Amino acid sequence: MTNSIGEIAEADFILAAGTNTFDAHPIIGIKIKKAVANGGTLAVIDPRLTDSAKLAQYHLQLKPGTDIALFNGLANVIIEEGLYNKQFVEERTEDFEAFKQTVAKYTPDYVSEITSVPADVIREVARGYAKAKNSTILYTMGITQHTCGTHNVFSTCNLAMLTGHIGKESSGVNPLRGQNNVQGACDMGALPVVFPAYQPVAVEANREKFAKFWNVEKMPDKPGLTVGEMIEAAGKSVKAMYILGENPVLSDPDANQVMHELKSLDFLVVQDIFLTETAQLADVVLPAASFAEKDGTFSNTERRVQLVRKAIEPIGDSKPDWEIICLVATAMGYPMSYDSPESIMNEVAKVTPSYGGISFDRLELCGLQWPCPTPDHPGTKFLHANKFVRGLGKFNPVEHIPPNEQPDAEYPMVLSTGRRRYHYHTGTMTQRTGALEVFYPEEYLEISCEDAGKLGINDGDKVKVTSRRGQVEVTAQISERVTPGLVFTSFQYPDVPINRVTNAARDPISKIPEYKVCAVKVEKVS
Amino acid sequence: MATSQCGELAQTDKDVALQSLLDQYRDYKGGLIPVLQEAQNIYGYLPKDALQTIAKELRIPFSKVYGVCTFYAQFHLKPRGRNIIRVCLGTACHVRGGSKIFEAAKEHLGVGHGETTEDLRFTLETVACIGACGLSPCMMVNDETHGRLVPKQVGGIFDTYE
Amino acid sequence: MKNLDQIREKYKEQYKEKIGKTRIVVGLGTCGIAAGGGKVMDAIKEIVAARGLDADIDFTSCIGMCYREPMVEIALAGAPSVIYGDIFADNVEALIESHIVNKTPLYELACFQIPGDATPYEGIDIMDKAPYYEKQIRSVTSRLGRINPESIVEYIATGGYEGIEKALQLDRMAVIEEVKKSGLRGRGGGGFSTGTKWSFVYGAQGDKKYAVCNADEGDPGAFMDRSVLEGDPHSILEGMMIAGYAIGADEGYIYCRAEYPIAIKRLNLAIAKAEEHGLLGDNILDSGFSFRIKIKAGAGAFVCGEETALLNSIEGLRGMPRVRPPYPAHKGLFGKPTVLNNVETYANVPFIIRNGADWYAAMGTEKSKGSKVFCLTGKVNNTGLIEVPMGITLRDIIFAIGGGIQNDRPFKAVQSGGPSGGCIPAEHLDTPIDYESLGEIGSMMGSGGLVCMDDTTCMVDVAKFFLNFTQLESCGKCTPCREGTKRMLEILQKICDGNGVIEDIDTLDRLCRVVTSSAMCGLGQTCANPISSTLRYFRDEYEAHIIDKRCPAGVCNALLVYTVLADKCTGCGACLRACPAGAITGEKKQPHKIDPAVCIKCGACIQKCKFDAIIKA
Amino acid sequence: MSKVTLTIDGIQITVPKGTTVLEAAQQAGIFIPTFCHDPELSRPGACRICVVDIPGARNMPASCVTEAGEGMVVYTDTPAIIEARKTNLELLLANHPEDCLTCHKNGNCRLQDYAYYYGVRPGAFTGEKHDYPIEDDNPFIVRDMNKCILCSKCIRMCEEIQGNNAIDFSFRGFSAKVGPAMGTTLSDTEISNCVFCGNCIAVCPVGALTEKAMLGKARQWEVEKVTTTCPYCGVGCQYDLNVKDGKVIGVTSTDGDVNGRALCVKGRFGYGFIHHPDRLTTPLIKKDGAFVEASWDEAIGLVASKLGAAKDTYGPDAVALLSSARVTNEENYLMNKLARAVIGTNNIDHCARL
Repeated sequence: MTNSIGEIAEADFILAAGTNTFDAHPIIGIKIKKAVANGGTLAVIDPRLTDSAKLAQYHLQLKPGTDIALFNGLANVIIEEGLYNKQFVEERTEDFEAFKQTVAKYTPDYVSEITSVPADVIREVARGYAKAKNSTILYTMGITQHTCGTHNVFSTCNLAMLTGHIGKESSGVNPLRGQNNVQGACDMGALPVVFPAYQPVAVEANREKFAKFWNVEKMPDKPGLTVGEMIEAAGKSVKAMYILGENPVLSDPDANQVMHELKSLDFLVVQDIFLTETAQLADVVLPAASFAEKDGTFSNTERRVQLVRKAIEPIGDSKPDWEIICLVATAMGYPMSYDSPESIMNEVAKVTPSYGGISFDRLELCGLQWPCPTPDHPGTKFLHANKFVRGLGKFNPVEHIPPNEQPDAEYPMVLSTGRRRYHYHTGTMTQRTGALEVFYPEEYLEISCEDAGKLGINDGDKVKVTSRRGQVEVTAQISERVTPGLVFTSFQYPDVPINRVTNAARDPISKIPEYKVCAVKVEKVS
Repeated sequence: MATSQCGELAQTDKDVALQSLLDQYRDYKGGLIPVLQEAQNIYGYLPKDALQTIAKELRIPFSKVYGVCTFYAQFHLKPRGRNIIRVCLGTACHVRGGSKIFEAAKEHLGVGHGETTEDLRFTLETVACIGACGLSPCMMVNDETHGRLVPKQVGGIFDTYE
Repeated sequence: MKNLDQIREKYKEQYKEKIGKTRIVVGLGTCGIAAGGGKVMDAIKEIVAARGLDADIDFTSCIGMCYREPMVEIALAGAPSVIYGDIFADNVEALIESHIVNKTPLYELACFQIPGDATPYEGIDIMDKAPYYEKQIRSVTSRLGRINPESIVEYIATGGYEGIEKALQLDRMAVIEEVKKSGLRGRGGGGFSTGTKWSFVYGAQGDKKYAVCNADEGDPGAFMDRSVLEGDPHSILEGMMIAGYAIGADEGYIYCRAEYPIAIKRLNLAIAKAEEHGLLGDNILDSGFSFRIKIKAGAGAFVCGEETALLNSIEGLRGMPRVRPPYPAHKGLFGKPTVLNNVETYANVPFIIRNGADWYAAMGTEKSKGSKVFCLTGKVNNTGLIEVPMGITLRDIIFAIGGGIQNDRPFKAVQSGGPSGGCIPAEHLDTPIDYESLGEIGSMMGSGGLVCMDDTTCMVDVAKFFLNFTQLESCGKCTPCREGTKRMLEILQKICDGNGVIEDIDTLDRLCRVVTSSAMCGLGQTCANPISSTLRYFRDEYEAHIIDKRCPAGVCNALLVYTVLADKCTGCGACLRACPAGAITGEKKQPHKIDPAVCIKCGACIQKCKFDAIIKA
Repeated sequence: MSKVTLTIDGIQITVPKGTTVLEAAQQAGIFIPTFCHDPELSRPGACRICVVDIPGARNMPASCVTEAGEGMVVYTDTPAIIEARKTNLELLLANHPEDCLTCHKNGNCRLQDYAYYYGVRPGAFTGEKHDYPIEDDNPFIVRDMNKCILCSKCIRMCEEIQGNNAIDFSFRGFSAKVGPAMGTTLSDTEISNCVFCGNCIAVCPVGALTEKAMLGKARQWEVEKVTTTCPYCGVGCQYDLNVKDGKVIGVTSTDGDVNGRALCVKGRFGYGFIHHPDRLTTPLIKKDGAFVEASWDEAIGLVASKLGAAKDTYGPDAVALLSSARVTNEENYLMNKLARAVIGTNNIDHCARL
């Protein structure tokens, strides 16, 4: 996030795109509600009538996968009506003219045809967003989980730069992270092309620095594989995998294929707190301690590093992950030992400029938002204050690209997937709480009344969802949340492994799969 | 309000009336109480579904709508009689035997305070004062006030209301 | 600025012409209707039509003599108006026969006359000199029972809207100064200086301001506001307009009890008429001042008489009081500066502006100026609506105006101020009525209900009655009121049931003290007054209930013992046959006996006994 | 900012203008009891337990809503004030169950604390008590409205912080009750709009609202509270793990940087997996298609040799590491180090894309 969570409550205009915030980020949902209660305007871009869409003054219920057109349309109105921030565009950005030319054809009427959002609504939202004192964009997977995900993100940034709604309090572009430490995993270099703090492996100086620091001869310079690529390469170029606390068998698209590929590895080690669907395929399973049994830090979506504190001893013979990793490294001939996570963080601070000032001692008092380069730095509430990290903000003109897989005669409906309020990720934890799964025991497929009528489906019927890749049975729930032609469910129930159906087509830049759109057919199970 | 499978409202005349009432009050500041008053005129009481519609359309939390309904004596969540009898038990009526009038009314109708006769003809209530103290003891039937009552008159008065 | 002169002259002519004809006017205020005025009206129409009489038929509101309702006024062309009382469907024909056909007033039913320019009839009191009106003054109530309240013509013809016309020519602050100088204090009970209140709102910052009229008259025993609303609705509108102009408001709300349907109907009519005449709406009389008034019907909660609860109710919320400060003058309706006055206060304003502050300040006492409207009810002979100068004594009100206690029973107490007020005993009958003196004797002005009580009224029962009321009407927000009223009521019930112990008096005393001092709003802070005032003046009655297990007034059923007086009983057996419980025994022609263990205290025996031989005590 | 100086119980204190008498007293170290006051929520001034004596004021003002004024003199412990507080406590107790022995809040209950402090015993008033059924038809929250003192903190929390408006007052006076519309229960979510965040529990000063799973698990004083970061979504809420005898028995609110006291249903009620019997407690090695328990040495040895063999045979890029968005920064850092420094590959990723 460019900004802090607390700032959302103070925003005058919130443009929430592809985020089911009230279910997936309830505490951020609170801030949105607060902003609305304070008189702010909420516009929600979502094909579904989510709870936040219900609260919104504007619900832009677009056709799945038409976000770029919509954002370009908003930009079009803002430029046409002279509502853009000329000073900001002039002083802080580049490539405006190219952008202007690109969006010129995205008139509200044209965009309305693509998105099915009424042209007047596009105009009103564009004006509202541009004219408000503070406007903030929130987005999550509804924006990123498309084959054009990166371009979707560009289009949100273009809008923010156009209006100068970035680099100041309660204005900005704010992706909301779905998992507790996605931010931290990225920050810490658990990515194929960067060292900690996004220092590219392609840069020789970086490689030298780390080689020296870690006391090895040299660092690999070849870009690594992303998750999807690793799995595709499994059994081919990749022979052994070490999976830590992830469950791709349920969480990754085209799961049948994932399972097949993981099985073809020479060796798979999985380290987790439960014997997940993925762990069941492993050759070795290492029992990890849960968050309650170890010390450490998580970095949240607003870049805030906070302490995790050990409350109880590890269950059974399990060990904290950091201890296990040290054992593996040592056994592989690289002596690795730390007396505590605190000493690991001390090492992190030395090689990670944005974490340079972070220490457990400071975190005892309160969380710190990076960049926090020095021990006396207070942390950073919002980014890009006077200058973008890269210097001038660059407009990236992007064109509407339809989703990879379109409904057709055989697979006439669009399936979209996401999260539920009462569950988390693949349900590994939340299906075992004694409370959450009791209250919300079964997953449903949301289907519009019109489609259900056509297909002879009643509320509560078992249905079969089939795509070119696989099929899943699930209970139908007739719901006003989805429009005709769209069905929705979550990937959080092992009983409904919906990713057997989803499409593994990926965004060419970010490699994110297109979870939000795939073509399916839905039939009643007789 | 019954909803058919696809969410179109299977509307009764009353539901239509409620919708047009809500259209008038959608942007009206502080419109909840007048809406409830008029909705009660439409339905004779405040059915749950109507309250839920009102909450949704006026964008007022249902809990708050219910809180308002139960705060004010005027609102009723159960069906009521065609004729509402309010026996005054105000100070003046009290000292002049208002409770005897109330007893007589109860006996005549066979229902207690706040109750409705089976044929939905009468609902019997008490009221703290109807401001006709000079004529105490008194009561109101619908909007009509009857004063200087004696218990044996009560039945005869009720008989004039269908 | 435009003025109303032309319209006024025209309406005066119309009005003069109207009252110059033979006419019959029926009082159709709520009390008139309650007493059967509607049927009288129907009968009059029928008779006039059947006989082909040349008489206009009209209606008016309550003139205040509730004890003589239904009332009918008859005036022959060029002759005095005679106001008759106790006119029913069965004597109305005789009345018309006598007064209109035979041109002779029906003396035995005549209450008083208003001669105007005509020669008075002999043998009928002139209004000002009639015993009921002699000690009254008629200012706020001057149009009540005298004009058709649904006619703007008659309002304007009788000086209506002269106040706003005059105010609009003054500087806003000058209007406030005038109200301040008049000494007018809030008639809703609090007694705060109206002009000072307005000056706070005048000075408050706000892009919008409101003038709100509290017409949620909820005190049992009070109907002053209702009478004014029904009888002279335009005066409220005019008073609010003047307030709105003075403080800088362009919108007003009247919060009126839903139990007053006639008042609401007439107010709506008055608003429509005023708008038609350009007296409400944009740019009133070309002065640049715009003002609109909306009516909000209350929904049945006494606490909404409390000003902040009332504001919440207008906003569509539960009528729970708000914490003060901020006061409504700074943060009132919808968070905007708001002036809140009750009906009677607003009704006074046009008169003050029209006649000047000095005229007003000449009435009343040093600290309490002007007149006050009271509702005289309970066990007094002449019940009704009265307007008296501040400073008059209770004795004058109850005995001179009210004609004393019914059936010549002894006066015991008068309850003033409704559930917030207290019971005033005979020893204070000579107290001059004003805000301060009523407070000193443990009661309060309140809105102006005066409920008279005689020796058959049990003061513990009265306290219980009021606590039952406040307990049901407590909003429940603050602890002392919500829980305290409940426990006070339970203790009073216990005492009335004969289960009281002497410590209960101390407990009540303590609860009165704590609830009064620590409750949040006016309702809570005053709800103990009925107990504390009766404890102060009638402690012996409490003690009789607790120690002697006796209700001196013979009211508390559980404590009553029915006994047959042997010397009066003739042994007729009527009581024995009437007793549903079989508690009475006795041989024929021998004195009977009542078994107290069996007696259910229904009182049937007393009603049957022709010899006053059964007593309860 | 302008300042005002006032005297409370003879102690002079200077505070910024706008400070309430209650806040000023707290700053001066003077105790004033409160039920309905909460610094984060709006101020109804309703419970009246915090009343004080300010000579010249009408009645007894509630200190939580009375602004400190220049030269103001305040007394917090006059006999009249003590009498008012005691009586109001007696009134509350008169309509409160006397089951402190088995109440979950015992030891952390304001009503109990103040009754103790002022020496108030139940029984001063007899009479009607509420007899509402206890609401426990959901797996998260138990509502016992007989214990409710109507301070309305839960209502305000739900409205002002959580924004769900699941509950409000209904009825009035002695019959006033806190609950969802139509008198239904929270689990009727179509009506209640409740999302079971349990934030109402966090502000309840008495035992009216409790975490269902914590009932009967520990007395208040037996619990050790460990502040930590929630392991679910990316917001990073802070909360307290409640630990007794080495077991996590519940989650309660603390004051987090991001979330304050607010949590969501997963954070507050989703901790049960920690002690779930399915937890892996020992390393497993698959032999002939079935897992068998193994020692750490055995398992680590096997992992190291297999990863080493793949690296040696096919080169470092034949090994791929999938790190985790669920584990700590330190652990991700070590995975990154393991991949790059130990194995020598950039094949490291995690599922940031989900």
